[in-house]
Amino acid sequence: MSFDALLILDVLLAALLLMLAIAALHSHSMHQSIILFIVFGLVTALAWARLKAPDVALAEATIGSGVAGALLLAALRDNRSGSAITPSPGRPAWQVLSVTYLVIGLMLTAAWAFLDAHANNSGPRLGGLVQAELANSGVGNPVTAVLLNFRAFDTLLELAVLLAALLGVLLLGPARPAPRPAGPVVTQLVAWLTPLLIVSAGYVLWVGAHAPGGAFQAGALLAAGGIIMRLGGSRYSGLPSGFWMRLIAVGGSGVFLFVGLAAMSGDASLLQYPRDWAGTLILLIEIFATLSIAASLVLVYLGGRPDAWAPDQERGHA
Amino acid sequence: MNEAMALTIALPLFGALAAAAWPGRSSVIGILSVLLSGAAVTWLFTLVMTHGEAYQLLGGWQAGLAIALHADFLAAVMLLLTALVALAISVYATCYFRSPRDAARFWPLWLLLLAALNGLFLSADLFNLYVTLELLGLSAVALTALSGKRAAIRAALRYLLVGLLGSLGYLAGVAILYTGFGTLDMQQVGERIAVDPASEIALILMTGGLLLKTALFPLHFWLPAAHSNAPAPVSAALSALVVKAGFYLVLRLWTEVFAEAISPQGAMLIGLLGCAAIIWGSWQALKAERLKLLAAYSTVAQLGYLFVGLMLLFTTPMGQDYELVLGAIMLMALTHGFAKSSLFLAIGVVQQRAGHDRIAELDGTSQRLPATTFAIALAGTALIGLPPSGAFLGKWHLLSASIDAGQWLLVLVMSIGSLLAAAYVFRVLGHAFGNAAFASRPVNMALQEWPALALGLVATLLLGLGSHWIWAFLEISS
Amino acid sequence: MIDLLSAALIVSGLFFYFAGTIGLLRLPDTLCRLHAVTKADNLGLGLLVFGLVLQLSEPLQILKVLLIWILVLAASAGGGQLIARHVQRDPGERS
Amino acid sequence: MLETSTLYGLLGIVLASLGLHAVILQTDTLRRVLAINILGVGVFLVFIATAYNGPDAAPDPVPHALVLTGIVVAVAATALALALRRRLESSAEDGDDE
Repeated sequence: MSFDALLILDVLLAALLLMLAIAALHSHSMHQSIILFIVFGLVTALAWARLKAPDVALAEATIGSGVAGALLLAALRDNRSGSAITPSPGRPAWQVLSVTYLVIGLMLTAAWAFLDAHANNSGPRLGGLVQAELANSGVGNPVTAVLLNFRAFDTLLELAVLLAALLGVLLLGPARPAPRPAGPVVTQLVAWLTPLLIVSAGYVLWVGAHAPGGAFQAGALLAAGGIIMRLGGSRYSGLPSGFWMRLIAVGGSGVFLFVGLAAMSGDASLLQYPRDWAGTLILLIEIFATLSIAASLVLVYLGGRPDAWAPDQERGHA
Repeated sequence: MNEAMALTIALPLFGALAAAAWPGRSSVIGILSVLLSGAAVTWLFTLVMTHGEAYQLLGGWQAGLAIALHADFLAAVMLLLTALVALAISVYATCYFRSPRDAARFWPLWLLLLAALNGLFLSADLFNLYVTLELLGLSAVALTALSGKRAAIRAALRYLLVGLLGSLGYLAGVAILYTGFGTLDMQQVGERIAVDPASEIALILMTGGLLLKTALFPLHFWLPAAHSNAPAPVSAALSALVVKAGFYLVLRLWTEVFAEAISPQGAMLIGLLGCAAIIWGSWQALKAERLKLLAAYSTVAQLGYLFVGLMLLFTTPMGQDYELVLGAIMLMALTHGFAKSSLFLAIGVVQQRAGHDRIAELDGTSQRLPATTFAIALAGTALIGLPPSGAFLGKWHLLSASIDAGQWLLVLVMSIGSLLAAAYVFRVLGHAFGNAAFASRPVNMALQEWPALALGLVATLLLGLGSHWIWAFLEISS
Repeated sequence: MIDLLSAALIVSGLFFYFAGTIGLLRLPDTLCRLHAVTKADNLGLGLLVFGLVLQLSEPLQILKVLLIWILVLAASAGGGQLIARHVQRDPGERS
Repeated sequence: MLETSTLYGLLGIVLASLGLHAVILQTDTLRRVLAINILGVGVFLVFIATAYNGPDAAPDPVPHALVLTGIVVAVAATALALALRRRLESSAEDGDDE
């Protein structure tokens, strides 16, 4: 395949993404907007794959488009069952105009700066360092090496971000009521897909050490299993209750932090794994992170505290 | 030394996880974690004071590849402020959130917020700072919504969207910087910054995003609702610490990363916005009918002083004057941190006792809640900048630096701001000391009253009388 | 020879996709569109998959492609059924 | 000369601008959340475009890892925003306005 043929594909993808973004942002029906956003996410995953970022493509398809799309669709249902949709008042013309000019100005400046920076600097950047140290990281996939070793501190804090969001969602009230039971075809499909998703999550987790994949993609796949079970009419999406649920939710960052602190002996810093153990420790952290991510994503999809849980707490507020 | 840095972040994080896993024990776990991480901060602080800056590459990888932690004097001071204010807020919170349900909701998020703050003060990596910003933002939003009241939820939602916009602006700047310079390490980026398009647009995007989070006028529109509708301990943390974190990052980026790329016009612009913030915030505080709203607008105004200081920093030549201004900024930030948390905690006591916080109906508070009223008076003294508060010295140095630089507008604005502050503080005190029947019965609330009092005392007496060490240390370290 | 056969299968698969898409755009109501899309796309996908299988040599890769085929079939059957049920419940959304 | 990474980098900037424009001007919460997500994708595109080193060389894995982190943070924030919105909608029914 010649270089030019691929560039045509690039231009087409870019145009498609632009159209989808504009349509998603300005479509008249919110439902349509969300569907377009999900499509936008999937096409973005294609763009990631085209830019040789398969890890990101997997994450975008499962999390950025899949889980986020499911969240948005569920939120739209709140709208229908709840209060009437308030017709959104338009902004005065001067605001629209000034914001538009401002944003266009910012966009052109940023584009100019990007072109300038891009033209003047094209080297391996940090990629060279990663390649040089990859053999010492314990894993063969450079992205996993960055996520769980070189920049593991980012990932630890990121799990904390997910936990903060989960705690926030839980304190906001009980979960949505379970959907009405689905028909036989869907129920069968769910019964059939769920084990498959669990197996593929395990595969993606395992393969992440040396090929695209890892804890986040695996966690999202597991979460997809939970979300599908919920759509099939399952009340708790297969999650355990009470103490075990809480333990799974904090387990990812807990094990991560514990390993990071335990590594800190002698001259070693936080998260400085012993070299021989790095691969094993990373796998251990990833297993717990996968479970935490999956549980957190399913819980935020349920939209709050599932009602039968946590009997020590009062139900509802208002 | 390096253990101390790691522990200041790891301890509150560990506490948060434990408190989330055992909600029934969350108060005990919470207090314990705050004490332990306070001890780690104190340890780190003494180490920085005796041995100088601490620097560590996490994971033992080389610079650039690893995330670096860096504790200099400024970071150590901010950590200490956070630890002390957090301790007072935590003691207060054990009484404020009495029901186990509320406590179980408060503590894990509060500890996550502390971990994010400590991480933000220590991190020397541009992307890692983004993650700490998001952790800070999301936990702060969740805490704002804690009461579940409609106004609080609405404020929290807006706070979240604004915060996300701010952090994505910051992240866009980081993306441009990585395109241009190929690294995320603050020190390495700082060495490569030049007057070129990438540096300039990154400066605009990152500063703009952070100003949105720091609520500098006219980007403050979200702050009064969020700060005034959160539960009292959360308001105290938001006003005293969370907005400071945004300012801290701006200060850090401007002095350490973008110093080469900042034009005098840019510094002027920030200074003018600071002036507008002082006038507008003070005026709105004067007009406010509720105490919490007054305190929130006062935060808008006080942030203005910090940015006026930032402008002076970039118009004063390096040397002793530079350190005077830097010390003044730090002192203003510290004083405001202690005073505003004291004020919000005290308002919380008044609100719980009286059932409202309408200023016009506060008469008689001083008889029922003498300690709390005294705390409000102390905090007010510091907000106005009367001697012997720390803000007095801070403002004094800012004023003399403005006079030296011939910036008469700043002198005028700061004087007007102080007068307005005096007006809004005395308006509150006038009512509080007024004689009238106070509807509620006197209750011994020592554990809830003394944190505010202690913070107020630190703001007025300790920082005012003992602040010379800041300059002494800045001179030694330069 | 194999290349030719595989190309023929892929091209005819693409034709069915094209037909399905036209049906989606042109047919008057939801059920008809659903009919066009699911039927034509399933056939198109099958042809595409067999065309690709002819190009592959490793058994594991062949297995993966076949797995994709089965999964897409199951998903489109489930999805199509869901949409149809939805239309049955809310006849207002027929068009 | 137009090349792949420049194209996607510029596309990222345009998408981010579209998102920024919509998040400021739209009034519906759901649409604002959507706009924030598109703004995020735009920023991520700049990172990934920078990481691309041409069709033959391996890309820089560091921005890939950063974007993975960013995607998870974005979905966490989206979830919190939607939960807040749901609470706001349900309390509108009860009419417990202060």
